[in-house]
Amino acid sequence: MTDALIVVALLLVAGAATAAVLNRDPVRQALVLSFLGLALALLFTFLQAPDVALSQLAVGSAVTPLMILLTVRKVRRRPGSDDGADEPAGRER
Amino acid sequence: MSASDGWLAAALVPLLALVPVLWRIAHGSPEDRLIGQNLTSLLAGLALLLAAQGFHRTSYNDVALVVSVLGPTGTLIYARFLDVLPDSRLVRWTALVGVPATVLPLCAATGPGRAMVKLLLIGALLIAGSVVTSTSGGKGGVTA
Amino acid sequence: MTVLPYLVAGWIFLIGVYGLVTSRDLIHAVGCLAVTQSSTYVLLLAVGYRDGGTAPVFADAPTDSRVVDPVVQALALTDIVVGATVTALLLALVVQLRKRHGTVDPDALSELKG
Amino acid sequence: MDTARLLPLVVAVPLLGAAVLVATGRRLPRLVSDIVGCAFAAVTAATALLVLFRAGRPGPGAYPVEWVSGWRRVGIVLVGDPLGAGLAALVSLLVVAVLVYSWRYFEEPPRRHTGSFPALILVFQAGMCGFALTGDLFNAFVFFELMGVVAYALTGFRVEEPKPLQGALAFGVVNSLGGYATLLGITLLYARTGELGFAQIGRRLDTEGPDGLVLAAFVLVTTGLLVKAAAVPFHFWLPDAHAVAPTPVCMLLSGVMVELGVYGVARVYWTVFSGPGGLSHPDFTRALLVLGVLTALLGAAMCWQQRHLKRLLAFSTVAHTGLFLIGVAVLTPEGISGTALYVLGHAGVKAALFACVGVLLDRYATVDEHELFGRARELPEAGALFAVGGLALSGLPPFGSGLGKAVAEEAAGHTAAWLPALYVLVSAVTGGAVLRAGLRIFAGAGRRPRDGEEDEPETTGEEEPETGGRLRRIPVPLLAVPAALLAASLAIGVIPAVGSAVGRAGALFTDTGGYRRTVLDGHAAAAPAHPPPHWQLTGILLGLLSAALAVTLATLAVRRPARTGTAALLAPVRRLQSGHIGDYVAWLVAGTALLTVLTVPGVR
Amino acid sequence: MSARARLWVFLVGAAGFAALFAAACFDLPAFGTVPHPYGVRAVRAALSHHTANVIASVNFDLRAFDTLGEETILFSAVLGTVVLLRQARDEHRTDPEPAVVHPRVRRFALLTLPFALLVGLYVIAHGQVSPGGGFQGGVVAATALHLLYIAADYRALERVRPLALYEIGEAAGEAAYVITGLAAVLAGSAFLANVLPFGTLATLSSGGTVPVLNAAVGLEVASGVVVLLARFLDQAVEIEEPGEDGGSPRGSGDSGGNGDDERERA
Repeated sequence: MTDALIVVALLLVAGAATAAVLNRDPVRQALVLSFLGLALALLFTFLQAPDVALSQLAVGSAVTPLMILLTVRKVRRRPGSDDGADEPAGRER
Repeated sequence: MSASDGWLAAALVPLLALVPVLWRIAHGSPEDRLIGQNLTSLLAGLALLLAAQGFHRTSYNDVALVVSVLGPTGTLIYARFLDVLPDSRLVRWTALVGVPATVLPLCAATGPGRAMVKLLLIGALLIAGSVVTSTSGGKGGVTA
Repeated sequence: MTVLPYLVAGWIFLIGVYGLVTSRDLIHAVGCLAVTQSSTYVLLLAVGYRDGGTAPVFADAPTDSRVVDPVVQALALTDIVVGATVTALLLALVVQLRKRHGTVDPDALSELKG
Repeated sequence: MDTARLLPLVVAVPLLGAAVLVATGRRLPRLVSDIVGCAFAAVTAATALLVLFRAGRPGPGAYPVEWVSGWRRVGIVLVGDPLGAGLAALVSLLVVAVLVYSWRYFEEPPRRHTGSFPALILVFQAGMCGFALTGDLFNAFVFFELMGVVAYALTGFRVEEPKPLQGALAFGVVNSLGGYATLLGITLLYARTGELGFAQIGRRLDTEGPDGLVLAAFVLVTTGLLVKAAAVPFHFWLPDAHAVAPTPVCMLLSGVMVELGVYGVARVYWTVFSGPGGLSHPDFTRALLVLGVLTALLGAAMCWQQRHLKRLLAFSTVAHTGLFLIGVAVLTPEGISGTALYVLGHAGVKAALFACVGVLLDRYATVDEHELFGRARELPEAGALFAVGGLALSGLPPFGSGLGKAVAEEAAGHTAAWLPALYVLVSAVTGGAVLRAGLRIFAGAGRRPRDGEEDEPETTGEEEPETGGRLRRIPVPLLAVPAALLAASLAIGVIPAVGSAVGRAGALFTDTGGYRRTVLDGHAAAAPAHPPPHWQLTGILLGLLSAALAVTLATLAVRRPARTGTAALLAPVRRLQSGHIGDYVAWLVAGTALLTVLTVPGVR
Repeated sequence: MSARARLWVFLVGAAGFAALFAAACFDLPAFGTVPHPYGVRAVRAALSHHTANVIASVNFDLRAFDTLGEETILFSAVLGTVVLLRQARDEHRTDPEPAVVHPRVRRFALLTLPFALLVGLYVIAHGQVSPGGGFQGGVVAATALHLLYIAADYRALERVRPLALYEIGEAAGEAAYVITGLAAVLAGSAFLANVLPFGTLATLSSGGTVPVLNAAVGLEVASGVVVLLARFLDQAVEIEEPGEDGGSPRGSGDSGGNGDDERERA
C-alpha cells in the first residue's frame, strides 16, 4: 500500500514539475510551484523522510513562491502599467 | 488487509483528489487557481494525517501541523497579491465534512493523550483556515 | 516500480532544463531552476528508501526498527537550503536587472556579446 | 597543536570573521572593518601556510588527515595533502592581496553595510579553502555551492550598472545547474557504494567492474566541476561574469576559483575513479584532452579578438584553463606538478594584470583598448607592470608561469608530440593579446585603431569607475599589490625549493593507493620518488620562443591594426557567445552529452 | 543563436543525457532494496550519542561540517541579497498605501500569528527528538511573522521588525555555530566534536552539542529569512525607481536614505 502512495505522489510531482515549467507566466508558475512543494512534501513523508518534508514544505510551498510573487510585483510595477496579474511578461519593454 | 493498510488506502483518497486540483491550478482562472491552492493544503493535510496513522508514527503529525499553519497563510498571501479571495463552497464543504471524517476516527484510533490533543488542534486549524480563506472577503486587500 | 522513482527524477531534471532553455522571462527561468533542483531531492530520497523501513527518528519507534537511510535525508535537507538561497539570490539579480535593462526577457538582453 | 587539528580552522576562521563583520557592520567605520577583514584573512593565510609547511616537508611521511567532529570514517574528512593545502594557502594569500588592493577601493559601501564586501570575500575564502581541503564528495558539493553563491553576489555587486547583473545571472544559472548535475552524480555514486568519502567510494567502486552507472556518475560529477573550470562548451558564463565583476573579485575568480574546478576534476578522478572499478585511464585522457585542446584554442582565439580588457583577460583564463586540463589529462605525476606550478604562477600574473586594468578603469572610466589608446602614457609604472605581466603570461623564463608551462608541456609531450606546440601557441597568443593592448594603451604605439563595422557582435569597454569619482592620483596599494603578485610569481619560478615541494605534492596526489591508506587506515604514504620539476634547456627555449612570438604578434597587430581574415573566420564562433542564458544552458546539456560520447568506450 | 537552433542543441544534448541517465537507472539497485553501509554506521553512531533523531545527529554531529557550510550558504545568500537589493543612489522610498483588510481575515491572521510562532519554536526545540529542527522551525517562525503583513499592512510589519536586530541575530547564529565548533577544539577535541554530556535518549536535553547547534541554526535561519523577505518586500512595496509613480515620497525628515534605523528608534 505504501508503494501505491509513493507511485501516486511521484506522478503528482512529475505532473506538477511539468506544469510549473509549461506555465510561462511567473504568477501562475508561483502557484504551481507551491503545489509542487506540497506534493514533494507528501512524497517525502511517504518515503519516510518527515524532516525533509517539513523543510520542503517551509521552503517550497511558502518562501520560494512568495519571493517569486514579490519579484513579479516589483518587476511589473511600472509607470503607466497596471498591476494585472495575467499580463504577459514579454509586453513590457 | 491490515489496519495500517486501511489507513494508507484512506490516504490515497485525498491524494488522488489532488490530481484534478493540479489541473485547475495549472489551467484555471485566477479565482480557480486560488481555490486550488486552498484545496491543496487542505487535502495534503488530511493525507498526511492518515498516512502518519498508517505508518504508526505519531511524530509525522508535525508535518500536518505545519501544513495547517502555513497553508492558510500561503492562501492569504496569494489573495493579497492576486487581489482576489473567491468564495468557494467546495473548499468549505471539503473542510467541514472531510476534516471531522478524518480526524475523529484517527482520534478514536489513537486514544486519549497528547497525540489526540495535537490531532484535534490540527483539525481545528485546518477547518478554521479553510473556512476563513474560502468565504468571500471581497478583495483580499487593496494594493499594499 | 524498481526504477520509476529514478526515472521520474531524470524527467524532472530534463523538463526543468527545457524550461530554462525556452524561457522568455527570467523570473520563470529561475522558477524552472527550482524545478530542476527538485529532481535531486527526489533522487536522493529514492536512493535511500528501504521497503518496510521507517524514519530513523527513534522518539516514537523502537531503536531496532528497520529504518531508511538517514544520510540521504540529511543531504537532501542541505540541498533544499542551497536551492532556496540560490533562488533568492537569482531573483534579487532579476529585480535589479529589470531596473537597469527595463526587461526580463532574456532575448532582449544584449549588453554582453562576442 | 597537532597539525591536523588546524585543517578545519582554515575554514572556520574566515567564517567567524565574516560573522563579526556583519554583526558589527552597521556601527564600524569603513577603515576598521577593512582592517578586521584583512586581519581574519591574514590569520587564515598563516594557518594554511603552517599546515602546508608541516605537510610539505620533504621526505616520506603522512600528511595531516582530520575527521571533523571526531568521527573516524563516519564524519567528514579533511585532507591536508601538499597539493590541497598548497591551494588553500594560495587562495588565502590571494585573498589577503585582494583585500589590501580593495582597501578603500569602492567609493562607498552599501548604506549601513560597511563590512559586507570584506565579509563576502572572507566567506568566499572559506568556501574555496574548504573545497581544496575536503576529502568528502558531498562536502565538496557544499563548498562548491558556497563558492558559487558568494561569487554570484560579488559579481553583481555594482547594482547600479546593467552589465554586472546580466553576467552574474548567467553565472548563477549555469553554475547552479552544473552543481545539480554534480549532485545527481554524487547520488548515483552513493546508491552504488553507500559511501561519501573519496577514499571510501573509490575502494568500494573497485570491488565491482565499471558499468553504465559509474560512467554516468563520472560524467555528471565532472560536468559541474568543468562548468566551474569553464571548459568548452561549459565556458560561456566565464567571460560574461569575469568581465563585469568588480576588479578585486575578478582577481579571485580568474586567479583561483576557476582553477579549483580543474583541481576538483583531478582530485575526484585520482581518488575515486582511477581504480579498476572506475573509468580507465585512456578514456579519461581522451575526454579531457579533447575538451582541454578545444578550450585552449577557443580561449586563445577569442582572447585575441577582444578589445574589452577584462574580457580579454577572462578569455585568456579560459585558454589557460584548457592548458591546465591537458596537464591533468595526461595522468602523470609530472603533468600534475607542472600544472600545479603553472596554476601558482598564473594566479599571481593574472591577478596582477586584473589589478592593472582596475587602475585604468578607475582613472579613465573605460577598459576599452581602442578608447584608451595612448591615454595611459602618464602611468609608466602601471605600464611596466602590465608589460611584465603580459610577458609572464606568455611563459617567459624565469617566471613561475614559465616554469609551470615548461614542465607541463614536457609531460604532455610524452602523451602526444604536438601538445608542446599547442602550449607555445596558446601562451604566445594570450600573452601577445595582453602585450598588444599594453603597447596601445601605455605607449600609444602604432596607429589609432578604428572601430570596426557595427555588424560584428562586440562588447565595448565603457564602464563606471569603481572608486566613485575618477582617480587623480593612483593610491599606493593599487600598484604595490600587482607588483608584489608579479614578484611572487617570479619567486615561484626562481626558488628551487618550490619546485621540489610541488614535485612531491604531485607524486603524492597521483598515488591513489597511498591516499586511500593515509585517509582510511592512517598509514603513512611514502611519496614515490620522482625527480623534482626544474628548468630544462628545452623548456627555457620554448618559453623564450613563446615570449618572442608574443612580442612579434603584438608588434604586428599594433603596426597593422586593420582587421585580418581571422576576424571574419571567427565571427560564427563569436556569435555563440551570445549573452543568452538559454543558449548557455543548452550548451551545458550538449556538453554533458559530448562528455558521454567521449567516455562511452569505458563501459565494457 | 536563434530559438530554433537553441532548441536543437538542447534536444541533442537532452537525448544524450536521457540515454546516460536511463542507463544508470537500470544499473542502480532496485528501489527500496539495498541498505547503505554509511547509513547503517550513522544510525549506530547517533544512538551512541543518545540522539533520537538520526537525521539531526547526521546534520549536527556526524556531518556538522556540512551544516556549517549550508548555514554559511544561507548566511552569504542573505548578505548577498541585502547587498544586491540595496537602495540604489537614484532611488527613493515611498510610504506604502495602507491596506484595507477584511475583519475576518484580520482576526484570523492575528490569532494564528502567535500560534504559528509557537509551532516554529516547537519545531526548532524538538529537532533532536522528533522530525524538524533549526532550519525547518526557523523558516516557519519567519514566515509566521509575515502574517502581520496579511493582518494589516506593510507598515504594521515594519513596526515590529527591527531589521538591524535581525541582521545581528543572523550573524550571531552563524558565529555561535563556529564558536561551538572552536570550543571543542579548545577542549582538546576535533573541530565541532560533540563534547557535551549526551543526556537521555529522546529528551530535550539529549544529544550533547546537537541542541546547541540546532538552536544556533534556528536563530540564524529565522533571522535570515526575515531579512531576506524584508529586502524583497522593500523592493516590491517601498522602493521607487526614478520616474516611477506611486505614493508620495517620504518627508525630508527620514528621506536621507534607508528608513530602517529611523524606524528602530521610533
